Amino acid sequence: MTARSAPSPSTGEGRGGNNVPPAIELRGIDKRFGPVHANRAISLSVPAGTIHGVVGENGAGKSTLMSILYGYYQADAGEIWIKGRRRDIRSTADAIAAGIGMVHQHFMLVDTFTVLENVVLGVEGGPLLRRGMERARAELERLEREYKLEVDIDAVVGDLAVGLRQRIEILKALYRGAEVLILDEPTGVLTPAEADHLFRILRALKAEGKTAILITHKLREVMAVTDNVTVMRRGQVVATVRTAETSPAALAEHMVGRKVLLSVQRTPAKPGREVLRVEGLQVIDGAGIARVRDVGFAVRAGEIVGVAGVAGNGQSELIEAIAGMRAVAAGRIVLNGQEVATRATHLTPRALRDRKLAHIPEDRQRMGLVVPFAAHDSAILGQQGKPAFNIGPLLNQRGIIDSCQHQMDRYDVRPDDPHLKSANFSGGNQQKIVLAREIETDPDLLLVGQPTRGVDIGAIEFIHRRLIELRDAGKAILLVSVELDEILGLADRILVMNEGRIVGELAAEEADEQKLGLLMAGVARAA
Amino acid sequence: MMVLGAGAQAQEFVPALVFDMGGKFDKSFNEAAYSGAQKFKKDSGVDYREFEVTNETQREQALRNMARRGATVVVAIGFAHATPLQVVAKEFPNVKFTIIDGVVDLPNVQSVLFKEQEGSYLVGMLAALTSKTGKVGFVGGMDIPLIRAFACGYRQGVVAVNPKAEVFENMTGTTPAAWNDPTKGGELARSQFDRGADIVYAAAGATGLGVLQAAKDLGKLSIGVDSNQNHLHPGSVLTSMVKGVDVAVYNAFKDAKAGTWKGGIQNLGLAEKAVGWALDDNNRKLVSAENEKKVNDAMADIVSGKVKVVDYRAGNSCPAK
Amino acid sequence: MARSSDDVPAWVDLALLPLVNLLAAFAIAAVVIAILGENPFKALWVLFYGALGYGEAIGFTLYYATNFIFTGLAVAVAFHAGLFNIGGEGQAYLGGLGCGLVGLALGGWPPAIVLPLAVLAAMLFGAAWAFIPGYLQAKRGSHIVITTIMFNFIAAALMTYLLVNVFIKPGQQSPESREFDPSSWMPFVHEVAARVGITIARSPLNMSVVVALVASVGVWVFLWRTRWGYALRVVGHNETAAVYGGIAPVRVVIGAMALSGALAGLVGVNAIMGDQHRLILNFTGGYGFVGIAVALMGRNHPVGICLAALLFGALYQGGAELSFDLPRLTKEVVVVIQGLIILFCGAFEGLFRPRLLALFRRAPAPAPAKA
Amino acid sequence: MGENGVLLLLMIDATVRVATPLVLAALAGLFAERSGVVDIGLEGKMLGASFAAAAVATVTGSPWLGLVAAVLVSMALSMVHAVACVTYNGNQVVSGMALNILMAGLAPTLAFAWFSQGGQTPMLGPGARFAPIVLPFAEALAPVPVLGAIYGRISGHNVLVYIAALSVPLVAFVLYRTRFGLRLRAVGENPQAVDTAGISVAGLRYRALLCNGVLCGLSGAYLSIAHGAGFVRDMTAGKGYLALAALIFGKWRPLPTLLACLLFAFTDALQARLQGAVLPGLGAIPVQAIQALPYVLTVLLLAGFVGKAMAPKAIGIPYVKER
Ligand SMILES: Nc1ncnc2c1ncn2[C@@H]1O[C@H](COP(=O)(O)OP(=O)(O)OP(=O)(O)O)[C@@H](O)[C@H]1O
Ligand SMILES: Nc1ncnc2c1ncn2[C@@H]1O[C@H](COP(=O)(O)OP(=O)(O)OP(=O)(O)O)[C@@H](O)[C@H]1O
Ligand SMILES: [Mg+2]
Ligand SMILES: [Mg+2]
Repeated sequence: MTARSAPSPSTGEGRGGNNVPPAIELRGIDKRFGPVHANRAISLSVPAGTIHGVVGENGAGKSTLMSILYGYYQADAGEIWIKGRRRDIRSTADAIAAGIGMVHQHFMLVDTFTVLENVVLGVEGGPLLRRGMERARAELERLEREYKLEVDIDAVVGDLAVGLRQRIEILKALYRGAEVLILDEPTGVLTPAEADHLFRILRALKAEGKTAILITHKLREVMAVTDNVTVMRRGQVVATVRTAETSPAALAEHMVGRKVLLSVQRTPAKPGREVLRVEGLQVIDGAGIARVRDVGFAVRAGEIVGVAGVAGNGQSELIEAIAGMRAVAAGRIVLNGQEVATRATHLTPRALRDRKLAHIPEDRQRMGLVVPFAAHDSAILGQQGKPAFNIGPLLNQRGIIDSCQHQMDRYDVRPDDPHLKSANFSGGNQQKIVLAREIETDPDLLLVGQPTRGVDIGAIEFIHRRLIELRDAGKAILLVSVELDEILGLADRILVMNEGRIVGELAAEEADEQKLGLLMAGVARAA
Repeated sequence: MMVLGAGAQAQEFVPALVFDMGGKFDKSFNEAAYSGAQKFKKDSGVDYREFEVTNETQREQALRNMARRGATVVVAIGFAHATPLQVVAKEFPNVKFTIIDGVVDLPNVQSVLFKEQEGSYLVGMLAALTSKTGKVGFVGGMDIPLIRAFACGYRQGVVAVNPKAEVFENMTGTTPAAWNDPTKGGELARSQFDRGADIVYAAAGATGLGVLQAAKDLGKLSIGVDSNQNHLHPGSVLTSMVKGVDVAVYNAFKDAKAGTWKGGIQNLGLAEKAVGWALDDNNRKLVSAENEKKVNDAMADIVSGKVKVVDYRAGNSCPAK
Repeated sequence: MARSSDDVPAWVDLALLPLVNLLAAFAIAAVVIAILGENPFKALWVLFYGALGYGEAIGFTLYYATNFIFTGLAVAVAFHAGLFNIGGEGQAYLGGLGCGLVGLALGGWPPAIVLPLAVLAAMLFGAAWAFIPGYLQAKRGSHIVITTIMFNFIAAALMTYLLVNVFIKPGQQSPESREFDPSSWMPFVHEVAARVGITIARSPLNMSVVVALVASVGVWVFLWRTRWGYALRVVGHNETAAVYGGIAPVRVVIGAMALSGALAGLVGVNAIMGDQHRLILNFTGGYGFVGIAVALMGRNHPVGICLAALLFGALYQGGAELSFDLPRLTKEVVVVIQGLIILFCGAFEGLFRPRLLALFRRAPAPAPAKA
Repeated sequence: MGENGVLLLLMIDATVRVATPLVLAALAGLFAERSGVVDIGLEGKMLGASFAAAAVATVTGSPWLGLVAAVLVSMALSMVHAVACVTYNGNQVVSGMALNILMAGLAPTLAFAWFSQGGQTPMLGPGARFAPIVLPFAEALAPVPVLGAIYGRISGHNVLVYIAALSVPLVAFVLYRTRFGLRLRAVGENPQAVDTAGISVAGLRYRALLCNGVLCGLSGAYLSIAHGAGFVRDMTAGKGYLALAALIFGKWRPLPTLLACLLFAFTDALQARLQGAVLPGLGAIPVQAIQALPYVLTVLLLAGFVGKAMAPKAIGIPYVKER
């Protein structure tokens, strides 16, 4: 089943005759984390001046492999060849010196620093900051212009939106003169427009003869920008193919080892009674900035209402306000016909849960789980007071573990061990744990934020199916996502948010990517 | 471990010493006890057992261990031993106990109290006689009755010489660290010097070292306590209020060995030469013959009963404010 | 036990490793002792025998261990809520005041009434003393480390004032209260045992040790088997997740500190009602500070805390015997040995860990972690 | 200048003297904690240093050699902390506590073994400790009103006071204006970011702890060979903890930390002068109430004005890449 059409990782070939040696060649890379065998004898060759895709389900070992190349982890066995020379990469400093740059899946930025400080960290150019910083500023401004990577150099990173933070990561790599740029799931946090912008940059780099390795779960992107693509599964390379000679369906099958439905099948919605009503809602954040402004809409039973928008336009605050986690500055929220939040009073998250609200948060690590807890303990977060999980004053330990085991089996969580630490599950599986927990409360209203961020296709298919099932069971769902595919595939009605306001509402049938894109960018305004 | 039974006691003479929390090298009354015991060891050739208490629970344990392991006479330093000794002394009626600074009313206990106020009165007088500013200071370790008695005697002495004199009084702290904080002691002394005092009396254990040092550094005078501390900074320590803990320990051991040890309460003062003021080569130049005479006269008056020095502890109040 | 590594037998992690570390500490201590001119083997034997060799020694060891269990649990509970309570010392002091007041006021009453009241008062006073820093942390963001340090000092000042000016027995120079009526004493274990016909050596060990064990089990149940403990741990690990999960961090923080203070306050029961039977100065003797090391060495788990408390109790008692029998090993040397043990068993825990774990990891297949 | 003015100047003087060891120790803690390593062991390191300083100054008669010894000992202790916490990922609080307890025992033990004076060193003579330095023109300016008095107060401290005063801007400069400072601030916030930027996290933390050792050594030396004249057991008397509190109070920044130290020192000086004060109508205030004043005041200030202290984000967490 391994389709090895083009660039073979075998040696020799790349160096024969007048051929340029591959920019990167990995041979027999092996890596274990305690009992986890993350990479098994991986060989991979990336020709110079190409964009190379790496795909694979969650936990396949993609990030690990790239971190080894970047010197962050040390391989247990194997060799790294760069431009035809074997290199010992013992630290990230070695990798940087070898011309490798990496944009990590979880950004490696110091939140309290300015953009400039983050970029120069490690390449300050002298023991005193002043001179180096001035030079860096000039150089950075040049890079920003050249690649259209605008960010305010003096902004504090903690205040910036994720899309901007990614630009900083790319700037960091470029500033260090990277010849090979590794991007680990860069588009997970970007809007389509931002993603397109990123790809333009990648193509520009390629035109300069630079090489890029792109890890992503989005096959569309693989097809659009890469020259070759490697598929990983369970720590192994299962295929390396020329992009031009493959299809999304074929890649997906390689990834999960079976056929995958890439789009969701669904019947038209049959909206029932109104479950959620939001009127004139205003939310102000800690810094006193209004993040949600005069927002009003309703969600009915049996329908999915999607909220589209570029990340950081108030969607998160909107969801958190409805979930009772943020104060309401003006307006009101009505749940099941009962007023639950106004400026004067608002129910606590706990009381809202008692009123059949469930919430799948957009950031599972920060909110959805308690990372160091055993899975079964994370699986009752928010439900710790539920009678089924308590016997008198005590927690019903057996019941909790059984329930978690049951959910793991039903939602195909792997490994299906409730005793394992939550941190030890891959992103997709963590998401399934949260999903299972929230859906199984049998809510009237389900708030869903970025349900498939960083989740592999197999899991996405599953999650989407569950959401549709839930809708069909007569639940009201409010879905926030920056993935237009997802919104278009799932939502029955679509609201578009821009700078805290709802700038448009479209029925599913009339929506398409272009219309949404314009609304999201704030250029158009729909009735 | 516990082979020493009652039988062994009869033949062997085993003196023992239990120190208070500050430890045997506190430059103060524990150390005085230590030097008394050392002197006894040197003079008699008999070694003694010792233990330094490090927490409250150990007091009773230490006293009992000493008794059980064959001590003939056990000297306990510090008032805090009174309550545990009350228990242990009853358990071992054949063992002789001496407590310094505390009272236990049992036949086999000898309670040695000192009239610190009398010695303090004399150094107070000397301070007032020597002071050029009419302002003198007192730095105590902790605000407890014992230290108040020092302070009160001192004040009485000062006022007796100069009724208009001002006495600054500071306590170091409220935790055991108060007895071991020379830095703070130095600062308190300096604060008093800043306010015009030119002589400061320290009754604060090792904290007092800082007081003496500060006086030395600023060219002022200090008064030491418990042991003769005149030698620490010759020419800067005006005098020391000596308290004969060393003598008491020495005597307890010696009497017990000689069979002349007696239970009961001893309240030792100037008359018994158990407290007093120190005059030696180190401070000779600081004390004029006239002042020396005045102080010695007062001493005679106190001994004769002509002058009464009030003990703060008797009525929880001090006549001199 | 939630904390053991996923892939080695629990006994390696929880028993073998600490033992190896303990041996390393003793090895260094032996060098120090040899330098001071004593026979290290003899010294270690005296230390060991003096701590556990005979009835009375065991009694003292357990008495000290009781104090450490209380302060260790106190630190651990706060720690699980993400709070670093350095104020155990002050809270214990106040706890002693609380039960002391009961002892003074209700002296003649039946023990069945006085003792529970004393325990309650100790917990209440300790809790109150921790409540204020907890409240300030939760509501005002005042850093708990500073406020609890400050509250230790304030407690010392308050107690000195009360003992010197209020409770002091008239005509006495020692700043201590009168003795409580014997009916209000926490019964000694040797007395209780004697009542049922068992003779054990006399020591300050009193029924507070039972309170300590009950508290240990209680803390375990509370933290890992109740929804309130669950809420507390969630707040400690991730406040955002707590808010998301319907938990109010403010209440949890205040509650956790109050509970922590209540546990520390129980030191008062052991020391005041159980041993001294009167209010005195400094009966806390640093137990509050050592409790930090006890909790962290015990990995903030009641079982670990009890074991660590036992170790420290043994060091306190054995150390006293050491300086008793080998005069060259002063009380300071004993402190050095204690420091070494904390250093090796606590801080250098990782020194042998990877090697030891590697040794045992190979053998069994990665078994699913057991609770 | 009236008598009150003079008293105020004298109190400022006292404040400076008491604040000096706190400032040095708090800045030492700043290096450690900014790098992400909790340092509750300031007390122990200070104690070790003050012993080393006094011992060497006694033997050699030179305060400078004493100072060097103090710094070396303190650095060595910092390295123990570093090995435990950085290399072996040990618990930072336990390591610090262990150092505190170890030194509380070791310093007097060594002192006893060395000098046989009961766990303390002999009192140092004038040549063996740092004497006050009279700044140039202090005498000449003395007659000038106000200015002379103020300058006279600035003059006349020992060298460590001036070092402490200079160390605040110096540390601020290092922290905010140098490469090392930038990396230090980064590693305490996000060690992964530092690591992926090609900088060794462990290397940085080791260097931070070396700086920590130097400053802590100065602080300890101040106690025994500058302000005091010899080592006495437990002579730090909680100053390490107080310095830590000042560091937190100052939100891990040099200047606010200095102010916190000055505040602690000032309230301390104040309480010394307030003891025995009589409140009209209430009579004499109990000494203990006045002694507790600095602590109460600190709590009130903390609750009233200071607001939430944001610690370096990575503090206390060992940096482990592979779980
Ligand atoms: N630092 C680590 N310590 C222990 N195990 C790890 C570590 N990093 C990754 N793993 C484990 O190694 C395996 C591979 O993880 P990796 O992050 O490389 O997967 P991935 O392909 O990048 O997945 P995803 O698509 O979710 O990002 C997973 O089982 C993961 O849990
Ligand atoms: N339905 C719920 N949803 C989310 N959290 C809950 C729920 N019920 C209880 N909890 C959480 O579990 C913990 C214990 O719940 P329980 O209802 O027993 O509290 P309680 O007995 O009312 O006590 P209190 O409200 O004073 O904390 C609380 O901290 C609460 O935050
Ligand atoms: Mg990954
Ligand atoms: Mg309830």
